[in-house]
Amino acid sequence: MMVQLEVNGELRRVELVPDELPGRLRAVLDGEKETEIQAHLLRPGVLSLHIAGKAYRCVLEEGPEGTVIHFAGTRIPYRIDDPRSLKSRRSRAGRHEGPKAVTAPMPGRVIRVLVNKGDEVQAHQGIVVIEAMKMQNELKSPKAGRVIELRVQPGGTVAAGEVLAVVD
Amino acid sequence: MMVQLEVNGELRRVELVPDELPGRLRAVLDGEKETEIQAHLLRPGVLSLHIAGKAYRCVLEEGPEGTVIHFAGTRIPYRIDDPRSLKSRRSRAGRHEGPKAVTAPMPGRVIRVLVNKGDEVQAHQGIVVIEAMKMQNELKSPKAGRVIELRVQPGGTVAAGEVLAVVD
Amino acid sequence: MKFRKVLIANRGEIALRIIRACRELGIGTVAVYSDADRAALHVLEADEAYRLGPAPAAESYLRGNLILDIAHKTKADAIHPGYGFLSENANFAEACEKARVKFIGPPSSAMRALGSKTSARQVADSVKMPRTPGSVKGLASLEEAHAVAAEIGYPVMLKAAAGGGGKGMRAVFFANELASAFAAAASEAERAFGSGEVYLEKLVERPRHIEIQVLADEHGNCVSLGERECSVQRRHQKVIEEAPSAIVDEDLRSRMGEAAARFAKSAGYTNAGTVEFLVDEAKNFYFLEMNTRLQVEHPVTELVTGLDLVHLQIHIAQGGKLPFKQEDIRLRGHAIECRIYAEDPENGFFPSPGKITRLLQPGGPGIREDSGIYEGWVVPMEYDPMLSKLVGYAQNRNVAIRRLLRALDEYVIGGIRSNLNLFRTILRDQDFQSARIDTGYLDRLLAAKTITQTSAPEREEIVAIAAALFESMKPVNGDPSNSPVNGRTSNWKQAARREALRA
Amino acid sequence: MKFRKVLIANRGEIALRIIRACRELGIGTVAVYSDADRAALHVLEADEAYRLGPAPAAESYLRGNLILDIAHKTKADAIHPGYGFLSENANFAEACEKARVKFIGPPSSAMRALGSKTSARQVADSVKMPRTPGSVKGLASLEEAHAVAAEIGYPVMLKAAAGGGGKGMRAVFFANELASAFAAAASEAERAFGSGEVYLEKLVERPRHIEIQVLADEHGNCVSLGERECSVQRRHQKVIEEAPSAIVDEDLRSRMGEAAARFAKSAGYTNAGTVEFLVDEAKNFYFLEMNTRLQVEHPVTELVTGLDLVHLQIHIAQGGKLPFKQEDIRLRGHAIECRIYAEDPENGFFPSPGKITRLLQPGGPGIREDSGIYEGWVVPMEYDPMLSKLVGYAQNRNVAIRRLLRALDEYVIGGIRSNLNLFRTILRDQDFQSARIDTGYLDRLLAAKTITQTSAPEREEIVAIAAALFESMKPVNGDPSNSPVNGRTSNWKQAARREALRA
Repeated sequence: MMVQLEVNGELRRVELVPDELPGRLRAVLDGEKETEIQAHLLRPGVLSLHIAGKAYRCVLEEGPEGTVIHFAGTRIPYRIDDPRSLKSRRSRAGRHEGPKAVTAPMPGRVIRVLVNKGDEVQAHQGIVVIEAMKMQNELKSPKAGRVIELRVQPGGTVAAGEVLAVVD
Repeated sequence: MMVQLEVNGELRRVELVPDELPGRLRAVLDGEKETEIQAHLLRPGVLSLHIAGKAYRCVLEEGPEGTVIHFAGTRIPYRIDDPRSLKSRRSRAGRHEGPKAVTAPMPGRVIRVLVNKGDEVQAHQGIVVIEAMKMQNELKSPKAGRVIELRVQPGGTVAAGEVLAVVD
Repeated sequence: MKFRKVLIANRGEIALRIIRACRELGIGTVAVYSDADRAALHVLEADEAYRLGPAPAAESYLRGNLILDIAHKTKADAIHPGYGFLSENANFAEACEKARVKFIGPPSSAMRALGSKTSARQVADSVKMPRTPGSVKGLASLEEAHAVAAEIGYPVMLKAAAGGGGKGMRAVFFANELASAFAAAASEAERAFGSGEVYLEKLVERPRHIEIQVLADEHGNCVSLGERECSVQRRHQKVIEEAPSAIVDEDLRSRMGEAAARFAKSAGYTNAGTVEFLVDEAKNFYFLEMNTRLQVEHPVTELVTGLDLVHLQIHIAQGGKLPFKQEDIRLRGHAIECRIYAEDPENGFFPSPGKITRLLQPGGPGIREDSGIYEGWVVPMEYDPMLSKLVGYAQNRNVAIRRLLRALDEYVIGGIRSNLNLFRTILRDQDFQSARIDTGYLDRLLAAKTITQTSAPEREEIVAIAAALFESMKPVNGDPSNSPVNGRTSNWKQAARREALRA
Repeated sequence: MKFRKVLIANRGEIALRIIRACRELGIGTVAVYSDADRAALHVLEADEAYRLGPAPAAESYLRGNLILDIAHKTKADAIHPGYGFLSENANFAEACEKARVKFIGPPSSAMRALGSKTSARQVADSVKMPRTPGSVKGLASLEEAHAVAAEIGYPVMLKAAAGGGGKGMRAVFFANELASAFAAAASEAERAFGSGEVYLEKLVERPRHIEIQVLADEHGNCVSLGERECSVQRRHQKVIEEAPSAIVDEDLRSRMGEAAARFAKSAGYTNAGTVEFLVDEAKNFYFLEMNTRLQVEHPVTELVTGLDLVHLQIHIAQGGKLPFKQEDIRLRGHAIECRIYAEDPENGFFPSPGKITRLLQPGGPGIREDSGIYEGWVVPMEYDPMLSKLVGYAQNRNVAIRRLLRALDEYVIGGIRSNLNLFRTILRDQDFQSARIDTGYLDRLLAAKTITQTSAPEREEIVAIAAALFESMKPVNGDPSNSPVNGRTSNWKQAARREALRA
């Protein structure tokens, strides 16, 4: 089977060619690099890969911000590159133009809203202050522009990954 | 909802009456005894019950021999009393007459078969010897009678719970 | 008097740790919990559990009267406050005394005498314990502040008398900064602790934070259990603690221990407590404050002394005598504790509450983990972000560091962010490895290097393949049974079905 | 010479434990595995992993030549054999020596001298180490057996020279039983070990099994690390081990330790080893045999000495000198190990391999668990039934016992049977608690009481309710969303979906 994904922002094409032996396969990366692989799922989310004698532990994390693989002490996010998904199209379109969202990195309570809809803001200007775990955190604008959307008011609670405002 | 079960061989009728608050309910046991309960599932198979201030941890085990609940250091087997299931009918019919199976308590290899089909055997007479984990274990007849079925031969492997012979 | 039942007025890892100790001593346990903690392990493992109220601490874990009511209702003989919440609340301790429920900690009188930093400094003087030069009561006015500062000389430190955690604290290097700093510190203290009282002391440059664990019974015996070094701090918050300290020798240890024990006894202190000191580059030590409770970092002392501090707290609270003398205390090996937090060091240390969707915890020889988390647990947004205390013990400091690095590689926390990589960075840092640390060490390190993970192209290739394999197992991407990954089917289920048909 | 890479020629908890030690020392690891172990943790955690063959040990973990080939292919400097499998195979050790791959253990010559019980008894005589009266070589004939037995007096014990685990062993109380016992022991030994050589020794009544851990470097230094008592045995198999022994005082400890070290040195022994003794009621000790490898029960020695034996094994194999002297060894506290097996004590101790469908492992202060299991792991039927070593450490024996009982209550193993209840029974037994134990203790206890779990009506009522609630969550029994159980929904998924729609 062929899987298209975005790993750490990079587009990747992985072709998986099963072998007759269970757990053995060939993987073709980006249409060129071919490797012999042994794959075994120990328990949901915990995958043991053997490639040329080397053993690797790959752990899948599914969370509000999407899918991440924990590998050798690093978290590497990936997303299946699904043409139906707006995200993918946008990511292919390039991340650097168009409106950008101010999203909550964690759940919490809105303490203060520092701007009004329609305001002109600078990049890194504070937009909203959220409190979680006894700490107040100022969320900043990802870019210079105008606040075209403002979805929260003081006292409200927000979920991780929730869009609080949009700047264009 | 009403649930009929067999707990440790005893028939039980449990009626669950949800409360408007999540996790709170009343349980009516065998149509008489009523208790206020707070139930919370921490993760699959791990249930926290609060009854009259007391806290209980109930852990569900699903295995080849059926369902078991681990509670305060004891394993208590239960089976949902499903009229469609032959087991249930038979258990209601009473466990003590009729043909009885010699089943493998664990997976292993058949080392020796000590009887032939048609043999008369005594209760607790050895029927099959199975090796697992470097130990040989003699499986004995559950009752006196005749071997009416013999499903294994030396060298074969058996799964846990598998029927090896039937004595009538 | 032996306790039959103890109520644990706390949550998280410390509540679970106290429940375990009680069980080992044959004592029944009563847990209390807020709505955010119904699924917490301390609620699961206790013999009894009672709801306090909604998630915010003020409506749950800080409700002393309700907690006392529950203690009465459940016939609990004693209350263990853990750390934080009500643990240093003298009024609550007094209420317990009046209600004849044993508060497992010092008497409220000792708590009051040592609770305020200014009055504690007066006690220090009374027993000739070295402290930083400066005032021993609140500053009445800016003029007084100027006078004291001039007398002891700049740089100076403004501190809140009721303070803690760096709030209401200001370093002042020149006289012309004093006025604004004084106003700022006072108002910050007012907001944080409801008391604007601030005092002034000489600023110790590049100090180490070294504290002494003391244990006092109710028969006048008091011993010290060696020191803990807690110099690795971020914004005045401890991040790593260890025992022993690399710079404390037998002589300094006994002098600090003796001073700490004398100090505690003079205030009629009982049970477990910690006397905190600053130590300067010349190894002079200055009294900082006393924590009148069990510390978060007590495990490192347990590992090097071989003692169980919670067992001993209960023994003392039951009226028992200390089962050993000062000379019986022997330190062996080295222990280091990492405070694993739900925060994102790669992104401004943003807190990261939420559901733990994946959890692989480390193990093996010399690794102790005190935690109250599990896969599926939702870390509440209302409390501090501590997930776990990962402690490494070994025959020496160097091996303890490598053991912790090994454990960190086994550790996976998914669904929320954690500061695991912060500890990888610190434990690999040359200065930390050679114990060149002071309370400014970590802030300097973080200013110099940001906590980023090392990425490499071949890693991303392996991850791309792993990602593709995970996707191949999802029904939405086709038939999982066509996935080349092995090990997805459980082999007993078929057997069970086979058997069911036959039976 | 520092190792860059070590091949671990073993499986299960000990392979994982050795991998962890190597990682802590900065040494690369190569795991080997059979088809039954592809999903084992030692295969997951190693840096490299190579298949040996099908599940049976003869086709995998016992294939010394293949393992040496892999060591060459991977450029491993050394092989750690763990325990069991090839660990006491002198031919394999010699093959490693010839192949210039360091065998982490004694030289093959020492292994040979001490491997056979009869030759080991000769070595014991050469260093004047007390041993049980009897023959020091195989019995040539029944006549010789009669002569020896008559000389030392009945009761006597027939033992296989190559023996172990109680095979080829017979107790003989009267002369007229000797003939049949001799024949039976010899043929059993022949079958089990391929050698029918048996010898005869005086039977010690109600002996305690007490062993001494020794460490010898390759520079002629040898120290003893105190004793372990392993008297709690079932059919000559150790079930519980502890350190120190309740009956060994400083004087006995030093005499036994000194004898053990002298014995090991005399045979040119190096690395870690264990000298086993029987101790009679008068506290006389008699040499039993030497185990020329790391023992299953080594953790209890690590906990009371504060040392890491695997680190030290590697240090010694690298040519390092022992980093301490005999007088530096100090024992502190008490440690007890329970061997958690996949067997059913309520049903004739039937082995119980299969899939672990549910696993809750204990934790907390003073609990160390060495295991290689996880929820979902399928325990193979081809190897010994050990699942885990649960070790409790505390300031004294009494607290260690209560700590283990607490941990056993936290422990749940589902899907297969385990002997957790066996340990509840032993640890609660009066005789065990007062250390009135000998090698016959457990068999007597099991004859007296069967391991059954206490059941009570109210328990069954709670379980009935719990069962109904579990069933209410199963789709087959209706809509799970109608289940009154709380906590089933994960709250981030909706948020994620919400977000996805918006993005």
